[in-house]
Amino acid sequence: MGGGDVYDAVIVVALLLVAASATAAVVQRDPARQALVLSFSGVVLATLFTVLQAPDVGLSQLAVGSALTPLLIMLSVRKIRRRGRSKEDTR
Amino acid sequence: MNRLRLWLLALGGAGLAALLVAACLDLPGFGGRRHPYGDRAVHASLARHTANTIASVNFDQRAYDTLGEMSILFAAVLGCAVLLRQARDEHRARPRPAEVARPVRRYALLALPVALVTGLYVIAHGQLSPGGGFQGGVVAATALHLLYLGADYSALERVRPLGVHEISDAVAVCAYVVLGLASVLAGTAFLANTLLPYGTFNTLSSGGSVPLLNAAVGMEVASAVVVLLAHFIDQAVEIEEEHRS
Amino acid sequence: MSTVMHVLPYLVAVYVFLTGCYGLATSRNLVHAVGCLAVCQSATYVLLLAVGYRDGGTAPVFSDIRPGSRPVVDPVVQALTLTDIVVGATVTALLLALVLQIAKRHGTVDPDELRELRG
Amino acid sequence: MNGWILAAGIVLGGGGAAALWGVTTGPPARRVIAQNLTTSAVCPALLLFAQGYGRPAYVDLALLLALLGPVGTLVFARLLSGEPERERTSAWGLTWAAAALGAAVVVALCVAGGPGRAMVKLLAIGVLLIGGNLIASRALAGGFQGVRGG
Repeated sequence: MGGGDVYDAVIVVALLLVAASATAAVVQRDPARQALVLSFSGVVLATLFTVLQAPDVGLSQLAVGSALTPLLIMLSVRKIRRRGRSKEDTR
Repeated sequence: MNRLRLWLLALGGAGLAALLVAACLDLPGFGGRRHPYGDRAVHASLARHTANTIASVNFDQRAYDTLGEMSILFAAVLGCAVLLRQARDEHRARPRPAEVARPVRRYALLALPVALVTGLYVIAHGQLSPGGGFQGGVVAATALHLLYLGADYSALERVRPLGVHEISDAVAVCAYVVLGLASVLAGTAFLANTLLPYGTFNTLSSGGSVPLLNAAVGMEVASAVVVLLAHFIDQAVEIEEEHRS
Repeated sequence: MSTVMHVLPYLVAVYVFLTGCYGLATSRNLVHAVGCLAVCQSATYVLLLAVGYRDGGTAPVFSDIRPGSRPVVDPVVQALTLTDIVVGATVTALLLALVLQIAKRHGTVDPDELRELRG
Repeated sequence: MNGWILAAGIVLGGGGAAALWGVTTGPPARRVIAQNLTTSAVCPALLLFAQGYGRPAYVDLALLLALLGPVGTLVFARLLSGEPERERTSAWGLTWAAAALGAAVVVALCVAGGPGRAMVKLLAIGVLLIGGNLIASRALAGGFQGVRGG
């Protein structure tokens, strides 16, 4: 089990990062900042998938979770914020 | 959040947590040796000369499920297009062109072709190395939006005609179904991978119909994501409401 | 160490799922709720892949290794997770489109205020 | 004891924890910088994993992250540029440290890997990573001054 415990140790590190980023994403109430944390969570999830020997899933999580989903959330936040502010100054 | 709802949430959560933890303790240990389905899937994939077993599972052994997933993607993009269309009481305001720093503009315009080629590479090598239609499609679509970052939205709209992407989205879904029907016409089952020769292992043309289905899914995901982002960016940047007096 | 390791990934998946549900239930902003739903979904990815892992196994992709030379992890689970991620992204997009519609029609994205509007 | 995976674990743990702390606390401008540093911390870790597991195919993950990381940061810089407060905290020291880390890892892997197609791919990833990291930091330090509509 010499080389084995390094594999497990790295899995534990990735799992703890995923749990911490998930907690941070939920605790963060502001959607714009939550999108940032979700982007970080996507990258850490992709690393966990690599450590669990699933590169295809890691690629998909990288492309979808860290680029597409935060972009959609940011665009929605911008639309809702712009709609709220559009009464005073037209942008 | 009144007290009652908080208490209900706490109670329900604790019960669910207890049940889930009890279930986890009964699961077979993490990293166990027994993976009956996995071994059979790898065996079937190697029999069909497909190097990437996940692509073989996705496009050969479970091709019918991938058809279902593609229709979910198509229906969701259709739903977004309907929901985010420009309503009667809205008008399109041309956004002021953005001033972007020179190095950022150069990086975006330089990284655009590289990301596009990477996306196509990930799609093309779907049945060999890690990657596939889904991942490559999303990367190619995201790459196209680098132009929005480098220049501004009007530049992106000129380069990316929305009609073409909607049509290519529909064509790709039909291509997938037609490929399935082709094997029915040839006398075997729908979406069965028995029509084309399997080619030599670990080459671009190996795996029978897997690369074709992979390319169809790649094209569909790329155009679906472009249409999706187009409607979201339109809402966020261009469409504004009339100011009700 | 190894006895904890047997169950840790499943417990992390349960923890992430419960955290996501908590965020979903107590959210005061629908866009934030959609983010919490994405967190819930990522818990299912972790659980699915943890079930398919094999100690010392490698990815069942034979573009750079000879088939059968090394033990491999379960590919079926990875295909399920792949489908899960793509469908999760489209569901998130559709929910965000619905949230934009709610913001346009009701002027608010706070679920509590929405409940009063119905009265 | 596989040294490469140990190094990857340390880079992932250290860089990830620092980036998580940076993303969750502080003013928005600094959070986007932390998100930018996530890319330049995790990409070398992925490269080390590819070497440690003996799977050159895993390098595609690092390639994709080196490409999409800066794009994500530019998107955040662009859409968050409407924030009211204007002070720009540009952490150039941190950016150069991350770029140095990336360069060190790529050089070490090139030496270990030896010449050939794999080394060309590694160098391409290194260029993309460091270039993207610097450009994103440049954008955060004031690349999108007057972005109102766009």
